[in-house]
Amino acid sequence: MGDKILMKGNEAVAEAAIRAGCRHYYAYPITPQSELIEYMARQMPLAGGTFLQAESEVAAINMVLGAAACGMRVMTSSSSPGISLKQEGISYIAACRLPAVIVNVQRGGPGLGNIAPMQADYFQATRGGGHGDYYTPVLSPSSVQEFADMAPLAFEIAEEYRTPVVIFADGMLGQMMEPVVFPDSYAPQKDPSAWALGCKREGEFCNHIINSLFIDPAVLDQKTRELFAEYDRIRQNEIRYERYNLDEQPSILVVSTGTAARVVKSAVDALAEEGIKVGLLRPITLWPFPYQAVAEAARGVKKVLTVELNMGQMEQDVRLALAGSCETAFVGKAGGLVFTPEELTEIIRGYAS
Amino acid sequence: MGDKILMKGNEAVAEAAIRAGCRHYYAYPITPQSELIEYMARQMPLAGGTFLQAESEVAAINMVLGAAACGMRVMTSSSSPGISLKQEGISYIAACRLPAVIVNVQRGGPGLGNIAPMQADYFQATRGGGHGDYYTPVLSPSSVQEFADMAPLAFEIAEEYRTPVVIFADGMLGQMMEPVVFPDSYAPQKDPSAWALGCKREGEFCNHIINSLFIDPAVLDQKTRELFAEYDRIRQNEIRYERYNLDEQPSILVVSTGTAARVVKSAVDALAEEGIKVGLLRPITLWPFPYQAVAEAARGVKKVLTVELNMGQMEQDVRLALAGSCETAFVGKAGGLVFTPEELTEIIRGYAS
Amino acid sequence: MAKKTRITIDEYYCKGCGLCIDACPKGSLAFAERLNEQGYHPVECTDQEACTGCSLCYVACPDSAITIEKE
Amino acid sequence: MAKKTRITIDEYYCKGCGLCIDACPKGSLAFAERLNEQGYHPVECTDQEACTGCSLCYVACPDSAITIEKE
Amino acid sequence: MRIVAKRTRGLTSARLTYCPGCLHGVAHRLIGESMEELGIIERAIGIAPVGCAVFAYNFFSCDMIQVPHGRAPAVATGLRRSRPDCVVFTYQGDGDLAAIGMAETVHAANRNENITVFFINNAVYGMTGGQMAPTTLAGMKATTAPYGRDVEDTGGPTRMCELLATLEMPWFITRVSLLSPKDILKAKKAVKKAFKNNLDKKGFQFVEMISTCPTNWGMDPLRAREWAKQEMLPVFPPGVYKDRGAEQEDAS
Amino acid sequence: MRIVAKRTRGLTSARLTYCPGCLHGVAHRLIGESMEELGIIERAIGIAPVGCAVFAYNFFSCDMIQVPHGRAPAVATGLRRSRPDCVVFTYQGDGDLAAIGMAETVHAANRNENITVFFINNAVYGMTGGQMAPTTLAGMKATTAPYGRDVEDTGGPTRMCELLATLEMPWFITRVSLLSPKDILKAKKAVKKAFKNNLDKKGFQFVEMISTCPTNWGMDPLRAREWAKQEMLPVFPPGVYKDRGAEQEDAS
Amino acid sequence: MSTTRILCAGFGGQGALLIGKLVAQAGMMEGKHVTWLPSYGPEMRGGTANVMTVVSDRPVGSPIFTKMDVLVALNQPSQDKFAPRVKAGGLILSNASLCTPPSEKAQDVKYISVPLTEIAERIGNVKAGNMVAVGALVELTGVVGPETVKHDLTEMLEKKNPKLLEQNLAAMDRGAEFAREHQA
Amino acid sequence: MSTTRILCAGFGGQGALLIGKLVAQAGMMEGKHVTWLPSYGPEMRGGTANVMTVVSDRPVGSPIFTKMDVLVALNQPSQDKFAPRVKAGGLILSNASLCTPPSEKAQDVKYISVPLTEIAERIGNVKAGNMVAVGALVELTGVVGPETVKHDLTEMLEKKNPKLLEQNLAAMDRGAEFAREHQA
Ligand SMILES: Cc1ncc(C[n+]2csc(CCOP(=O)(O)OP(=O)(O)O)c2C)c(N)n1
Ligand SMILES: Cc1ncc(C[n+]2csc(CCOP(=O)(O)OP(=O)(O)O)c2C)c(N)n1
Ligand code: SF4
Ligand code: SF4
Ligand code: SF4
Ligand code: SF4
Ligand code: SF4
Ligand code: SF4
Ligand SMILES: [Mg+2]
Ligand SMILES: [Mg+2]
Repeated sequence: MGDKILMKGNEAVAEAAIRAGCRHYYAYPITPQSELIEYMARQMPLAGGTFLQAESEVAAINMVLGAAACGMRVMTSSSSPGISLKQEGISYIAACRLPAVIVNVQRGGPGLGNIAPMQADYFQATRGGGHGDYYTPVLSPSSVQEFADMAPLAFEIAEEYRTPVVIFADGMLGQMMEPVVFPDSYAPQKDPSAWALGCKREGEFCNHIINSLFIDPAVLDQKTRELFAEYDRIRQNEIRYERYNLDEQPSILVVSTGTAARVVKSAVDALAEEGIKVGLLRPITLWPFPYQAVAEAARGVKKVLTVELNMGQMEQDVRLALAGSCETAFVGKAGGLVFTPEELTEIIRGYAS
Repeated sequence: MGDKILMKGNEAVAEAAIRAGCRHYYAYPITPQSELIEYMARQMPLAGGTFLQAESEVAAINMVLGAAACGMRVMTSSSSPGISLKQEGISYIAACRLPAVIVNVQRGGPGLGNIAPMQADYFQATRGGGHGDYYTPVLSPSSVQEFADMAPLAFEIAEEYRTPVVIFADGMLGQMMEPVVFPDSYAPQKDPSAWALGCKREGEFCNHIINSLFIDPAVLDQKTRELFAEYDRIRQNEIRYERYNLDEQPSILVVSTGTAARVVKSAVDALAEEGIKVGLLRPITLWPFPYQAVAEAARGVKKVLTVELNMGQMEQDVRLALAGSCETAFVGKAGGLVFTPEELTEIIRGYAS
Repeated sequence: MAKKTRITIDEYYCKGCGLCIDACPKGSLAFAERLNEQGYHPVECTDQEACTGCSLCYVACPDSAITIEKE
Repeated sequence: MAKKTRITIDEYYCKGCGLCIDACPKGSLAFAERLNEQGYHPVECTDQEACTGCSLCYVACPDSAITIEKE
Repeated sequence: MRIVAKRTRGLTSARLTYCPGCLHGVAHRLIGESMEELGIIERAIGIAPVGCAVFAYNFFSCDMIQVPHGRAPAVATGLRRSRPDCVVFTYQGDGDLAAIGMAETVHAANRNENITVFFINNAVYGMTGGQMAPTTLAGMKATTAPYGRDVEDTGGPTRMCELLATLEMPWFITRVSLLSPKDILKAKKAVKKAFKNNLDKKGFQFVEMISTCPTNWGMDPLRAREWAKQEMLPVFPPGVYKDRGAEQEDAS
Repeated sequence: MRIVAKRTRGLTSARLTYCPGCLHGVAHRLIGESMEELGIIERAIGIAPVGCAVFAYNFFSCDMIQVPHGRAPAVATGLRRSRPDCVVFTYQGDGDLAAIGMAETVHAANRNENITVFFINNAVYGMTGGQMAPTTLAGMKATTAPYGRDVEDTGGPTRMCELLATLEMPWFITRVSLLSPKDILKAKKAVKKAFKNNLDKKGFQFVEMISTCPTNWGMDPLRAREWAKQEMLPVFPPGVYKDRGAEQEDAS
Repeated sequence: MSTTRILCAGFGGQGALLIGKLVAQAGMMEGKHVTWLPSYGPEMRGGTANVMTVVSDRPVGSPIFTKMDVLVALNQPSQDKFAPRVKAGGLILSNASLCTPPSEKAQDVKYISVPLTEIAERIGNVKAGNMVAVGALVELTGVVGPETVKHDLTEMLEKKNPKLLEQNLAAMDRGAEFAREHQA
Repeated sequence: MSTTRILCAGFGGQGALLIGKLVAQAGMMEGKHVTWLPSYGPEMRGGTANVMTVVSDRPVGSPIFTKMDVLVALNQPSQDKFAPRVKAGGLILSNASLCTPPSEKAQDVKYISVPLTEIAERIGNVKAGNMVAVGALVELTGVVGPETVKHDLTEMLEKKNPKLLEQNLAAMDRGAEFAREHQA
């Protein structure tokens, strides 16, 4: 383990990606993500990798498609409006069964919105915002350390299941500094030579083809079912979440992720001091969502609160998890407002009494 | 009422839009939507309106943004990959509170997929596929007549609530011919002059500004809450669905929409002849989803089946509607395969027994 | 004595577009009466003797249906 | 006798960029000591007499802070 | 006393949000003045881009719309075809117009859409903090070209006037400088002519303005202007690149 | 008997899906032959566009990828920067390259990306059934220009070679015709040169090929070729528009 | 409940789609429920085109079907591909000019081979083969009245092309005659 | 539970962000949990910049806060805006060179006005005002040890700019001295 370094989330995730072997990065500037692209601009050439500022987000995601098709560890990053522009490309990458990592440092929306931290791209990220039947694993960090750790994790998942993976951050995680420690070693890349382009050998019979066009519906149906079989495998192996203050029976369960969950933790601690037992279940993978973990954590509680920095999106997953087994309520802020611990403490206290 | 005319869905919806006063149309060709753009190319100039083939779907949706900002009845159309490219623009139009109509003649996906009919853009359409907190009303036709009727309806909803509206069709509805009757008159356009651009009068104090940038999170929060207040109004007034064979207590409830629901009807009829009572609830608005109607229709049934032409998307809304009050199952086909009535009859029979 | 050449048109590929017929300076090519499995009248060489092996038909053919051999 | 002119710099708009000072052929403009509410040293006219009303300062000013009047 | 120069009615009373000495403000004034002088404030519709000028909807006193990054020419197309009686203009930075918006720019020009495009070239992404723009000069540093722009890797500075002038249809394409009062007075003429042409329904007007970004260039406003004169003008020479009006006159 | 001409190994044995007499097939053969002759089938990566050539991944015997409509140059950028040892080419129609893909085309050219772009100009959207393309001629009918293309409203035919040649960086820009055996033989040289330049890491190679669309033009293959000779070649004159290799030779 | 599912298929350009459309149009005029769904897209390129038409007394559920009552096969590949999907009691109307009768005939399926091209040639319009098929189809199935089809054709062509109309009507009649004479 | 929330604010260029960063860095070195969150984006243009720093014994929940223990106000608008949000028992450290003391002082809030610019000028680097503030801040709050900050500064500047390092260390000392002498 190295030393602790005080770093911005945007820079920490970039550094971690490079350390994890990412050598191809294509992106377009956008606030509050720009430190990420700028860090890559400085460091990637020093690591011998490719940094290129694309002419647009659409071009960037298609450059990613190209590099991914060659089996490279490739990353792109953007923020909400830019991520919307990448949806066609993400759908292609998913359909072509290619590994790639996409970082969304979310800002306020819809429209141009603002540059404050938000979680309003939850549906887009977790329900395959592009067209067609697909999902992408979605990793939601809650600290700069976790943000950094998710770069290697995202590559591992991307390669294991040949899928694009989304890191679901926000302006606050991108802009804030916290101490980070980088591990000494990273899992090696999975060998892509069985399918990647540019791997054809002299005299080899078969060329490699990357394609998402399957004109015969029966074939596309089959391909889709293969894709969904991988999704089942992801559901089995990759669901991640944190349980906080859940060991004793709480009266209220809060489900919250990312930046919002941090504030919830402060509130949970404050309420604990008042003797009010509130537990937090923090989904770390938003897709696949920890349905079962939420349902289990909800056993015996009076109410399940979903706290989000939006008008209510993850709360649908919470309701799907509970299937009516428990009362639920939603607590949210829109527009890039972030709860203060005091506010949230008061709100939760209101539900507890 | 006029005569019955045998028309393709793509042409019928275009004709209906023109009759309903749509005078601005911008789009980019894509199968299986192209007859729509081609019909507009022929007819719009004759109606004295603007037809323009944009250089891309991104350009098209932004031309729509411009025309909508001037208070014009404006439409665009595309198919799945093209709709993905429009997501940033749709998010802007929603955030700017502008009326516009977007037709998605869905095809098989993800990626380039194929051009067969599919319903795999359900999540994208119903969960605001673009970034940020917003929804769009989504109308799902099941016949060429209904497809045509939805053009004026979409404009009315768009104008009443100042929101983009999505018509959620598919390749089959676009390509098939059925008899259509056009009504003699259409609801007039709502006067947009209070907010539209180009309406400033000499000496008027205030210029009109269309904008979605609200740098202060508190202001964006406020704007978002105003938007969501309109969504509440839409939920109150605009939920539409069809109940089929639901008057007597069925043993199985099927929830299905669009092209899939047509096939379900054939199966329901076939099963009725066998004495098996199956009811169909067909959501016509997919957002807002008829949660309550589904819950009511499910009372007393053994099982609720959701039948979709995808790997399971609307089924989440069905589960949200039921909140665990009834057992559910999902029946789907991917890749653009369409159930035959016989297949579906057999599947449903299996659940009934 | 003329050099011997052989020209073969692979009916599997031929779509009966006629571009090779137009290209041939010797008029050695013509449509067959029959339809091939794609529903086209394939081209045949009606005069192997006249053919000089100039390859213009090959150059014109969009479906790479033509093979030309020389002695 | 010189034509009378008056030049006014609206401190609300001025950002102390100095482009007007550079533009003035008469050297009539200079930064004030104080900061305005935006935190800039606004420009002042130090020599209304010398000013010819040529308007070059106005032309240079990116913040449209300058008004020029003539008799 | 009679007023000979004062803040134009074409601008609102809002304080501009640009950095001190940023020439965006000069471009604003020229546009505002031209609208006022032509009497079109009431029939102009302006488009604010994404870029430092994103708040332009607060600054111009005509009707305004803020649009997605790079898509101003497409939105302008929708506007002008909806309201042919209005004068539609876009105000765009180099990132907006020449990077993400390249396709929209070329195609609106090719359609000779009856709109005026004001293109503020400051060789950098100002708003987002100094990243490389398509117009960034060879060797020039930017936060995403920290070792200086390597034209072999990232391309040369895009010259939009030259590129668009190869198209047959666009009406008027010109590049002006905002780097001295004299240049500004010339620029004013181009701005006004461009608006006038739109009033006469001539089609696509393109006015590129060579500007500065003191903040991201790390220079004070005066030095920035000098630097731009020395470094930018040779790469982006001012001039008229296409003028179908003049061509027609020549021919007659 | 020795074979003097036969189906190239650069193509697979799959039957092409193009209409009878469609010159897409000729373009395919030239590319396949050139790959075979240069011995690069094993190190070439081709990009199939969206368009009639969408199935090209089944036709070229090198590694292939099918990509989103218009984005081939961006994907090619990712490919060639990942595998500098490979020869990367795109195969694109006029809708793909000049409409939706305009920005990607211009920027890849400006970056002088080491890729070869084959641009098949048939003045129409073939695949989707005959809609207007950026290259559709003035007055020419298309399903979305049913009354003939009105250049005042929809713009003039986009000349990509001319447009790209204004950029400083791209290496080789040429337009060839596929409209007669003689032209095809010339075109072959351009194709091969373009590949060769990529092998030599010279950068961006652009080969526009004037082609036909008998189906959507409603003509038989021969008439289509004649029509294209008469109508298209004057608007899209074949020739070399930029050749930095030759420039360097000239200079030396 | 009477529902007729008709599949017409052939090479592009043989006019299979129009056969279906005329039947659907006539069905509609006779107050029936009808749907018409063509194959579309890139498979068209050089391949075969087909169309599924349903004419029914009640609203049509799926316009797509896998088994059909009637197959109109204008070429061999179409006959090969679709003949096995014709229901018992159904009908195959094939183009004698381009199809050879199937070696194994399904038990309960009528097979009639009409020399469409020859008949059309005799009328003086080689392209009217599909109209010959319409005449035969209507005669053999009664799915719609021949007069309704003729009425529609007349409305469509009367002004635009009276000569073509005349040929088409004649083609229908010859098709019907041939069918009557050669009923299997 | 000891948590200190510090807000530093001033005009862009006054170095408010660095004050927070040095404190956070030192806190980290001392094994504390720290967060540092700047204001960012277009509001920066010509406006004020501010940064929220939290130093705590336990993991930091929200790095955003509305009420703070310490305000370092480098200019008047910052003081005006944030002074009301300082908690009872808290501290306002303001830039005497640019701020006038608030007319209504909150009861339980210490207010100390340090002539940052003047002190910095005396040291020979007018830009070191923020370092004077760091010295005073650390002296008054003890949130981190001055030696830790100095150690970090030394690591940062020793090689790159020893002259600047010397000035910065002196500025910190002068700030601390001033604070000791003028404690409210
Ligand atoms: C889709 C999208 N991508 C990126 C951004 C972020 N962004 C905002 S402004 C800008 C560039 C501004 O540069 P330029 O157009 O040159 O204008 P300037 O600020 O220099 O005047 C970018 C990339 C965005 N808002 N939306
Ligand atoms: C994003 C997207 N938009 C539109 C389409 C539909 N589309 C497929 S091919 C094509 C145009 C093809 O024309 P061209 O590029 O000229 O190629 P050609 O078929 O003429 O060879 C279009 C618009 C698509 N598949 N994806
Ligand atoms: S090789 Fe030459 S002569 Fe022989 S058939 Fe071909 S074109 Fe004719
Ligand atoms: S050119 Fe080729 S495809 Fe065309 S007719 Fe001749 S052999 Fe057949
Ligand atoms: S008007 Fe002319 S002389 Fe007077 S202050 Fe301005 S620049 Fe100087
Ligand atoms: S040019 Fe304008 S903003 Fe700049 S200093 Fe002068 S008056 Fe102030
Ligand atoms: S960042 Fe640059 S372009 Fe933007 S306002 Fe500041 S100086 Fe002007
Ligand atoms: S549609 Fe046109 S371009 Fe496409 S294959 Fe057919 S002839 Fe060729
Ligand atoms: Mg710029
Ligand atoms: Mg084309």
